[in-house]
Amino acid sequence: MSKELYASFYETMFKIRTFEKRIEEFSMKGEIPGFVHLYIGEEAIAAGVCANLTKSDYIQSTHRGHGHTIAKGASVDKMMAELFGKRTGYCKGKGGSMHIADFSVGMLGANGIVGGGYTLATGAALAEKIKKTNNVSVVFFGDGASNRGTFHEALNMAAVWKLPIVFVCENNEWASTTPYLTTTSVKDIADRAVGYGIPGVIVDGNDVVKVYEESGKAIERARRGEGPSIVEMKTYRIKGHFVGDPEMYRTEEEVQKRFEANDPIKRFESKVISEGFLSENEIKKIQETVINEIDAAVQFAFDSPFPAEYELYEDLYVD
Amino acid sequence: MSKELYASFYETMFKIRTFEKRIEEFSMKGEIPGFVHLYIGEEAIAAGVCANLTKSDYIQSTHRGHGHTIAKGASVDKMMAELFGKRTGYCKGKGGSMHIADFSVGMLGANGIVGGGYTLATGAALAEKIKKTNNVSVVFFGDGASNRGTFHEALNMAAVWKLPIVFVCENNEWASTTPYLTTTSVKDIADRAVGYGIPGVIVDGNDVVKVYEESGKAIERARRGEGPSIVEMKTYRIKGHFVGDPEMYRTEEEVQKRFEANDPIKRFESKVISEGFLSENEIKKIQETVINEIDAAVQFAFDSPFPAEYELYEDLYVD
Amino acid sequence: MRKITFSEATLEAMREEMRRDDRIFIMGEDIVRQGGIFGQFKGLSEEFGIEKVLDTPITETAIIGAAIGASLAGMRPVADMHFADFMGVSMDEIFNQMAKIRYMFGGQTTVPMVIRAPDGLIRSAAAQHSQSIEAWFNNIPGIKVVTPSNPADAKGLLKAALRSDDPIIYFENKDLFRQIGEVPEDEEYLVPIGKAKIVKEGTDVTIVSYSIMMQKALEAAEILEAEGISVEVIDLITLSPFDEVTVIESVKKTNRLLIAHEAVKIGGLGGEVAAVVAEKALDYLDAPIMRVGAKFTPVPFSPTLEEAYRPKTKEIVDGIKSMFK
Amino acid sequence: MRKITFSEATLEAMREEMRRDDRIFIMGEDIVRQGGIFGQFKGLSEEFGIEKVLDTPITETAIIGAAIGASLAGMRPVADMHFADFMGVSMDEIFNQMAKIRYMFGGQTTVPMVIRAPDGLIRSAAAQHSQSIEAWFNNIPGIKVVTPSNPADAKGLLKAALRSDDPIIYFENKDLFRQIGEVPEDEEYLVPIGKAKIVKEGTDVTIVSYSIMMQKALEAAEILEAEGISVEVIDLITLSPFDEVTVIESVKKTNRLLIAHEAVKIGGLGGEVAAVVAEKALDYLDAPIMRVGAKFTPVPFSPTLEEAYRPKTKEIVDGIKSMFK
Ligand SMILES: Cc1ncc(C[n+]2csc(CCOP(=O)(O)OP(=O)(O)O)c2C)c(N)n1
Ligand SMILES: Cc1ncc(C[n+]2csc(CCOP(=O)(O)OP(=O)(O)O)c2C)c(N)n1
Ligand SMILES: [Mg+2]
Ligand SMILES: [Mg+2]
Repeated sequence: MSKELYASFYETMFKIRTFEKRIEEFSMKGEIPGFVHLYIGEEAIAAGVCANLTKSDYIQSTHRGHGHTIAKGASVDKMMAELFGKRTGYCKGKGGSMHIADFSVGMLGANGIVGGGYTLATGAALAEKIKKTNNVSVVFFGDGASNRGTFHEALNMAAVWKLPIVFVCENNEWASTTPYLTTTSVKDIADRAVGYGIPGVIVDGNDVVKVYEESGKAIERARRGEGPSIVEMKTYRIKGHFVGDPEMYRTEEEVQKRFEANDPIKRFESKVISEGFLSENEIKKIQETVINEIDAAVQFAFDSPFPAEYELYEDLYVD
Repeated sequence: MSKELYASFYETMFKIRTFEKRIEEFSMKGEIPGFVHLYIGEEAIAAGVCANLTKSDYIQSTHRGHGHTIAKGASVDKMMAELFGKRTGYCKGKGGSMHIADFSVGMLGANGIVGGGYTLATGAALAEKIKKTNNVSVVFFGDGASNRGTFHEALNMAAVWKLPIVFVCENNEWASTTPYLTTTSVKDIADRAVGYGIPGVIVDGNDVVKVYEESGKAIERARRGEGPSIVEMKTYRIKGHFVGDPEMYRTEEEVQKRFEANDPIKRFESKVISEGFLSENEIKKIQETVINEIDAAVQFAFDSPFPAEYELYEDLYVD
Repeated sequence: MRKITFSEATLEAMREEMRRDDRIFIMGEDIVRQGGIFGQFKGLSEEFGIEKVLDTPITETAIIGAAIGASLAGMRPVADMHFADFMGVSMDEIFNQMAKIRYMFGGQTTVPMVIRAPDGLIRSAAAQHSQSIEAWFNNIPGIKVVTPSNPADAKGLLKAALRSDDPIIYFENKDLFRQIGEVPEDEEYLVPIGKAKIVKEGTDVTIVSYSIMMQKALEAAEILEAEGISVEVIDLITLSPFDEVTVIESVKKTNRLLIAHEAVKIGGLGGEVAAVVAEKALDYLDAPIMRVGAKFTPVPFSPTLEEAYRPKTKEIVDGIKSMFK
Repeated sequence: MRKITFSEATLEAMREEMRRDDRIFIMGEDIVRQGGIFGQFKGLSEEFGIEKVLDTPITETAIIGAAIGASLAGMRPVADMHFADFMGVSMDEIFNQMAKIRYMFGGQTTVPMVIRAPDGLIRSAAAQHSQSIEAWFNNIPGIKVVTPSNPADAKGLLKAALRSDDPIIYFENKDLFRQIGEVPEDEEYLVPIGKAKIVKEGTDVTIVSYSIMMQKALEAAEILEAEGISVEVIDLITLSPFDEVTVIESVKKTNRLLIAHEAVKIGGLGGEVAAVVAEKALDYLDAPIMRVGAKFTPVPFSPTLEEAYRPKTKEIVDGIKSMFK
């Protein structure tokens, strides 16, 4: 692996973290409206997976979609503006956090419907197969989402038609207030691959290099026309389910213990430094650039106008 | 196994076969209205499975439900009347073939929605668990139905709550005009059990004794509170998908070959005779009794009146 | 009378009815540990145990399907939908099974269950978490649809639903959950299903409304009264099948009708109410029948757009004033 | 002009448009080997290959979801629902994704897809295979809903749908498939979406109808004309958003309105049409607005009950006659 790749992993993860921290702050203050779900602690997954993709590949995201959007290459300016509900945002203020999307980079949308993305991603993969390109489609989903019927329908369809798609599970052990094992009949969601005759692998989702490598194999397999895989990333949800969640179902202590031991960014930082890929100085520099970029995004969002009333009627029908 | 049990297997299978042949005849002539799906060739499954059940156990059936209904102990008079659309039928003529049901024997309904029964059966099992009875619930489903999202949702829920339910797949290799392997990502649907951490077994669905024994184990397991299983019955659809199906997708020859080699009734007949459980005379007698019963049912249906217009408004709301 | 929130009122209804009838149980997402997103299930799992208060997987299809199956097996389930927006996931179960089972099986069984469905706009929850979809169900025979507009009705109506033998959808507006009001302590306080309520009598115009929009209806009535227009306000309460008689009698008296709901105006329930009146009381009408509802777009996220989308008191007032020109 | 069946007309539309635009492909159950239950896809898999004509698993959710996804990736999918009754299975995809994607993503994309949904009563197919559910979609902004009433429109309207960049639901009545009629061979024969058609001019009363019910509307018109009542008959064609102007202009001329559809009357599309007229043309009305539709029950199986359920020509005739009393 190259130094550039490592630097880019770091940059992406740090950008997501920084973005999310600012979002948390503005959401807490009520300046960002609507429901906001943070990706803090899971950055390695989006960063690692998307590093295998080009702009002509697709991703389908979840309600927890900022990380995926950033990793796929979206502009943080337009993201930030969207989250503030401004007309300069990706969706002109019509979408917000749960409906962030950037079609220009193949990011087909966050989704407010848990499990809503599987079949859409499958359709995008089908389109590429019909068009005979070698683009792939990746769908992110949570442990909770793995129990939706759409999981089954999409996987069966993708497997039977050998579509170029990868199902990336972000198993963060929680579905809102519910520990996943109380509602999910298997410990490892990757086990479900057996039911579709496809590979299912388990990956340390807080190790960006492992994420990159293992999802990369599944993505390459899909590109070669060999069909779908499930790649299960083991991780942990550090923040409340949404900003403002009173988290009555677990202790702060428990969470902090998990985080300290396993913060994907800290882990990667020590690794790259100890292995000599990046110096502390280089890391600092990345950090500074990113912070400036996010600050500028915040400024852009602040400076942008809210949509006007007449805009309500735009973008409904084409014809 | 006792002689009585074997006699009852034979009687049930022969009753289903005889019933279905008469139905086919009347449906072809247009005297029975609506869509009719025949169970011919799959009799061993309903007969074998339901022999493990009492009237306080439940079954949920499919669009191909006559066999299940008979095996669960419904009256052929009321079934026949229902299929003819008469007011003396189980559903007062409101249901017909795809909505035949006999709640008095725990037969909770055929279902015109493929895969519509899984979650209902799961709910019935949940009710029994809450009530702390040891009743079980059995849901029949086809190979085609195994791809519906409801399969996944119900199995996950049943497994995680360890509900007293058995999922009986009738893999007859066809879903309407479509060979199941062209739309189903696994050869053995029982393999999908892995995804729910439950047992999945494969059974020769044309061998009524094997069906009885293997489904019996799963049913007893469920009764003991150990949770659900998938039991996959391998069989073959002998008749067209529905009465009147032009069957442009396969040859009559192919079908006849499969049937002759594997007619569950003929197979069982030779077995019981060669093993000395029943004499040819005893079999004849069973046949005569059944034929008389079905003839009487036809007469009952013929003699019964159609519902009157005012009955349209009955049975909608209770309050 | 003591005052409690709408959310507490529904909780009280659940608690009282679950104590009274041990066939009632409840299933939904995030109700055990969190007690529901709006606190509407708080403490139920402690009192009734997790056998009767079940946290389900994220599977709306199975939640509704299992509720139906359990009702066939003699229980009286309550299925929580989290957000009414998710009912599309279980639409097949709702309209092809729940609504039809009693009828298509010739009355062999009842399907006594309640679907609880929090609906409506709430703080920029956007396109998939803000909808009011009650109109669909008016075209589906076999279901009853009800919705309260205040804490007292929230309790009495939920209790009535829990005692009914028919399958019932109970829409509860998300923004109403925190509203406070007087609620009877009487355990036999029931709001009858199928009856509309004349909340305010008047002689010049009838406003038919329900759920949160009742507040704007009453607000508008007050403004209009100040200007000398006497307004009768009807809370529909049961949306399907709705109480035609009360509406028609009122219009025969006032000769004018406006229907207001938060749901999208076009294709909304207001159309059905208007059509019934235009068929059965046309001769009594002295002015066009008007409807106020949300604009014909998905629910937008941005606060400015959400506000533009939302139906307003002013539209009711202006609509009614135009009837007198 | 040569005569072909409604089913062949839709097949011709598919064939011509698939030849014209290679982004069009089709997915559904039992279309490859059987060519559709009503023969409406016969021969397409042979001509366009099974890459473009796909037999799906029994997964209506994935069929619609995949069609949406493919449309986002630049294709123009057609999703066949087998029976409109199964749309409940994919309702979430239809109303929370298909209808909203363009809007909630601020116009970043189009969702050019067509859902084909055979609906209506057919020979005792009973509760779950006979329904007409178009009314639901009128309350869902972001979808267009169309339905033809004859073979020529079946072709021209499907072609227009296939060329549209908006997501379209194309309801096609099951009993119409075998009907024969004149169909233009012109490949540019398109029936415009959004426009109603005055099929028969008249001066005394307007009947608004669509799909198979148009036949009864025209039958009723003939009977009434014989009795001296001049009837204008409008085929709505596009059900959502529907062509208000044509309807209102007609009512302003005839001063009377009856709406007829095979779907359940209560909560049906007729309510919306009636409400629009009662708001925008009340002063022109000389009689109550009447509606004819199916009875308020699930579809019963027995032929006698199905007949009782079905809306009839006589109801239209009697309804209109009562307007002149
Ligand atoms: C169909 C549907 N049901 C329920 C919800 C409410 N909901 C939003 S997020 C969530 C939990 C999702 O858990 P998981 O899939 O594990 O993702 P995570 O939040 O852990 O990233 C729930 C229940 C929803 N948005 N959509
Ligand atoms: C939800 C739904 N989709 C499609 C259909 C149409 N349909 C009826 S039976 C059938 C095939 C079922 O195949 P399978 O489950 O294998 O059962 P089998 O007919 O072989 O017994 C189909 C597609 C339906 N009734 N319901
Ligand atoms: Mg999770
Ligand atoms: Mg089959």
